[in-house]
Amino acid sequence: MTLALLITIFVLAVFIGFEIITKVPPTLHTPLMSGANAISGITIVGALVAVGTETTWLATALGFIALVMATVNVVGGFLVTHRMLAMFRKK
Amino acid sequence: MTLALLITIFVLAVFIGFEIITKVPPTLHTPLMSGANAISGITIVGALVAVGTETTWLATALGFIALVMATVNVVGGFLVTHRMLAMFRKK
Amino acid sequence: MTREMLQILLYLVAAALFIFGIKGLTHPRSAVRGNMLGALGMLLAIVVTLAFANILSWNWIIVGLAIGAVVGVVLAVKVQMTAMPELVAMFNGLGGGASFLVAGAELQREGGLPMSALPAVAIAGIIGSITLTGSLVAFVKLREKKWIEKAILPGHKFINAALALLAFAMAALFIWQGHGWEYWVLVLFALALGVLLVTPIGGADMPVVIALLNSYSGLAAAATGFVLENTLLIIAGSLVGASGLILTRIMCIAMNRSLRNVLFGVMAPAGSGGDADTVYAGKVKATTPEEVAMLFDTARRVVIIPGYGMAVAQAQHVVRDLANLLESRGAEVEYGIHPVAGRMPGHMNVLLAEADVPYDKLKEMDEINSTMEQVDVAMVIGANDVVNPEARTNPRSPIAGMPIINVDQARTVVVVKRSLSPGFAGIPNPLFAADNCLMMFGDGKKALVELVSALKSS
Amino acid sequence: MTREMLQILLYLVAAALFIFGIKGLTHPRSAVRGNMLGALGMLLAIVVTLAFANILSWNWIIVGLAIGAVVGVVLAVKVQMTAMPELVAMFNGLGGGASFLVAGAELQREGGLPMSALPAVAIAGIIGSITLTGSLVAFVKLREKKWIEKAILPGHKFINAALALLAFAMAALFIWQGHGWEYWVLVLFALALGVLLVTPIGGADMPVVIALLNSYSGLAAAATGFVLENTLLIIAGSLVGASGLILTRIMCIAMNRSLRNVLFGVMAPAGSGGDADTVYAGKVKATTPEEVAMLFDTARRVVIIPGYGMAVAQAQHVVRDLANLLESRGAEVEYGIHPVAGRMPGHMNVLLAEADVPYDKLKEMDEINSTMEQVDVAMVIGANDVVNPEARTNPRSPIAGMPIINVDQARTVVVVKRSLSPGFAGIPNPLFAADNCLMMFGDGKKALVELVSALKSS
Ligand SMILES: NC(=O)c1ccc[n+]([C@@H]2O[C@H](COP(=O)([O-])OP(=O)(O)OC[C@H]3O[C@@H](n4cnc5c(N)ncnc54)[C@H](OP(=O)(O)O)[C@@H]3O)[C@@H](O)[C@H]2O)c1
Ligand SMILES: NC(=O)c1ccc[n+]([C@@H]2O[C@H](COP(=O)([O-])OP(=O)(O)OC[C@H]3O[C@@H](n4cnc5c(N)ncnc54)[C@H](OP(=O)(O)O)[C@@H]3O)[C@@H](O)[C@H]2O)c1
Repeated sequence: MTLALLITIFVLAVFIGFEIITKVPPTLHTPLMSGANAISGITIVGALVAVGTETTWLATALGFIALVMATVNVVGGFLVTHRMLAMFRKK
Repeated sequence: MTLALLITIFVLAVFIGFEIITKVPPTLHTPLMSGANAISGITIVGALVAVGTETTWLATALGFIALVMATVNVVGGFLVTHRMLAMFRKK
Repeated sequence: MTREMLQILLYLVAAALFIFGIKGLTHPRSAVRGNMLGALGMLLAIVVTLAFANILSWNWIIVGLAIGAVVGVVLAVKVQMTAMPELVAMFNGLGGGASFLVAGAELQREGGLPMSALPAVAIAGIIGSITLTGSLVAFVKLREKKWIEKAILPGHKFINAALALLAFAMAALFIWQGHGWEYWVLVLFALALGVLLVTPIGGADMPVVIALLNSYSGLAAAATGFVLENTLLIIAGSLVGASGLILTRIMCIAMNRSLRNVLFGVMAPAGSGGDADTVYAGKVKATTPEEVAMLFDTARRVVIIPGYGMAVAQAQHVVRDLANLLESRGAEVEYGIHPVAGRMPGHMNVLLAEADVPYDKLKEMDEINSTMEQVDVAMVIGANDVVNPEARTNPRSPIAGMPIINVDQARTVVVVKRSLSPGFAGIPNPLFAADNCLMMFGDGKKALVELVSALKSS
Repeated sequence: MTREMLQILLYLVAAALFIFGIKGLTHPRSAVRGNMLGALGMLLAIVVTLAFANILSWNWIIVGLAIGAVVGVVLAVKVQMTAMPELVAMFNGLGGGASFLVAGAELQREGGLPMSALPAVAIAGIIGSITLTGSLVAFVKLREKKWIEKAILPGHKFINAALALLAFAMAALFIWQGHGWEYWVLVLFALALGVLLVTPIGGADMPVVIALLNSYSGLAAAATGFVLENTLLIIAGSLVGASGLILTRIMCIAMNRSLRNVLFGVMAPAGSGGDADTVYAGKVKATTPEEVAMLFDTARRVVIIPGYGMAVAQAQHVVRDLANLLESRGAEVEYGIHPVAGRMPGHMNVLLAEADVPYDKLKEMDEINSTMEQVDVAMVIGANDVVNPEARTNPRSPIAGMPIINVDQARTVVVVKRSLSPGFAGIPNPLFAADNCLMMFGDGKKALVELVSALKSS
């Protein structure tokens, strides 16, 4: 049951993803890509769990590398997007 | 867990519902309403289960009334929508 | 893959069909296909449900489906085009009714429901019941049964508030205790509430109310879905619930009404557009079919503006005859369709399509307005508010800001209606007193039949 | 309400923030707020996760978060505006890498994973790995490190197909057996595949590739979500996966490329636009900064069209100086921005904004084109394809149909570039041979500095 519900959630989210992107002016393509990229760093959540709760050293180590990578992705991603957008707004 | 997943599904579907309706030309308001109404007859699924699997007579009776009502809604709804749309298309 | 998993995934396919269906219905080109996709999704849902449930007895199922299908087909096929809005209202009510009955049936199930399901049962009960009776009242109002107007209770706002309070209290008790009787009392309260809420709302606002009730019936289905832990009911229900809300908003905007005012039956006080006597006094010029026929002798460009009165008089066929006649005499005839002429969106399009008026003769408001000054005769048939220049000129008018068809800018205007009584907005129309306006009083159909024979004999 | 339920509902709030965030990013007005909503959602996700998980040791978490945050901030703040696309590529690769590592970590968990989770692990492994190395190759290509071009293997298509086959076989074996070593071999294959797939793709197509890889990294996160049964990973991942796909499509359309051709590194054969020698022979007129300075003495309306060469030469500040100088001498100066000038969408806007060019001087293609005939001097700085009239005139050209800035319709055109070599599309540009066109050869920055001093001394 759970797996089927998760698949349902997946498909519905895909629909939303398709619907919310409509006409994007070309100047926003790069910031949009960059912002979405930061969101895809959500794996940070998985990495946190892996580092914090794993009991074998290998799993912890893998989780730790993943955590660093995902954090760079998230923090850097949102920040660089913000910088880009600030550029566009400057008058 | 299941309830929380169902709530997640509910919220995502609400998002989709909001997103898919954008600009609708006035002539399509009535058919859209009518078509959506037919879809809301999906309770027919619940009525079928109630009639087919309930073991008390009261539950079966309630289910039976619900089944008739929902079937009218579904069958009539899609058909009348089709008739309306056919009117608009006639050249 | 377990059976249950397969079922949920098949339900997901049906849900996707619903999504594509509703999406399709929002565009003229894809609307027919959208409706069919929705129907296909429903078929899939029914087949999957029957295939996966442990059906104990098929008899009642077959009988129920058969009765419902026959009634549905007959109603849908037999109905007059003009009666479609009320039919949709009725169907909608039935859907809402089915939801609270199914939730009730689950409650009677041997062994009962877990406590955690009770809130959903209560919600399905309240929303489903309000949808049922509210839609039926809307149905009666759209049929223009006047007796229902008399059913408005004095002080109905307080009664409604009290009833709503009682229903909520009952819902709380039921969620706490879980007895069946509490549910049915709750349902009774909600049924009464549905009647009382919709009765005071103006008949012309009914399309908005139906759109809103349609959204409710979706939410009721979603609540039932939580009771049954059925993903398809939840998805389809919330889809309809959300899209219905948006549609309600779009319709309000098109009619220049706020949802609040619709729901509380608020209309701007009738007098605020100017007093009928002062507006009309001594300035209205009545005319006869013969005079109008003479007018048409020289008219090269004619525009026909139909309104609610054409629907009431069922005059669409005569209108088409008139147009054909004029064209055969060399005039150019077009129709100016206001988006909210009549009592439902697209009302005029449906009627004129029924009378086989070619689709490309129906022009939208903006298109017609742009060339109105070159029109020789603007023929207004049973329309009133949608050609009221007050909307343009008087910012304090209840219809101020509503875009109208500017017939007052045509060379001559002929208005066909029975009297000087106002239209839906309840305000006088200075157009009728304008210099270039002639009133041809009479029932829409009768007056036009006379006009046609006058034209033929001239 | 159980803890688990509360967590899922809080995750749902974070998911809603992501949805609003991405939606916001698609409109200029709401973009900054959209990005902040996304960041807020991420913060909520992290806090909720830490609050609800049974964290055994905080040390590694704090160290990991700290390192990641510092590196992320430094990279994001220090990067040159022109280097942003490659930075995004790198971030994206890291996200994909994190996904396959988390899936791998789950696999090493004591007690192991249920068999039913293995397909998701395999998917996360493949997609995550391809995303990591593919993005890193894109990063290198965007930095214009030429050595990577040499890494294109002969017959790479067959090698890729073989590698993909091996990876899929390994995935099947892993799903069947569930051994850890199979997963890591699978990852190795996929890592290699990522390198080989992206290496042959033209550097100029990299923005599209990054958009696609961004979509992949979303899907990898969603797959990891299935491994962890984590709704937020699933929702956020599939949101990014789907919206990234759409964005990829939009970008392809804006560049008049098909995704297929991008992915398989297909470019129209360079010769098909006409042979460079015959196009240019004897018709190209070179000019000097002094001559151009004289030209500007009488020019009242000047339009500057920047292109990729301006980015390469980092000439944006000189361009601004030139524009200011011309304005101080009474000319009207505007910028004509082609949507795909440069190597990423919005490339020119970013550069010119960095040089403090006022935003309202940047005109879109259509706006500039409509008044091109009144332009005295059109100054093309390092642009080539986006001003190539072949797109309009030669239907067999590889850029046929791409809308261009019609500088050839200006009174005089001055083109600043180093040689007659072609731009991204690899085709000669008849503009350079046109009667009204003067070529000012040289590096963009150097040539403009000379022009500015020539203007000042005149
Ligand atoms: N389309 C929608 O979706 C919708 C929904 C809700 C509300 N509305 C509102 O309804 C109004 C529609 O405007 P409208 O101009 O079409 O209609 P209207 O303003 O309501 O006027 C209709 C006119 O038709 C005349 N009439 C009635 N029966 C007739 C008959 N048998 N023969 C000839 N005339 C007859 C009436 O005058 P007599 O009594 O003198 O004959 C009346 O003045 C707008 O205010 C709109 O906002 C529209
Ligand atoms: N914007 C995007 O998102 C994007 C993404 C992918 C692809 N593209 C494609 O890229 C192209 C963009 O067109 P474009 O006109 O901007 O560029 P282009 O057609 O690629 O031409 C750039 C020109 O700049 C010159 N250049 C290079 N370095 C220079 C320097 N240091 N100083 C002066 N000139 C220099 C080059 O000529 P020399 O070598 O003679 O100097 C070259 O011809 C389009 O074909 C577009 O489809 C765009």
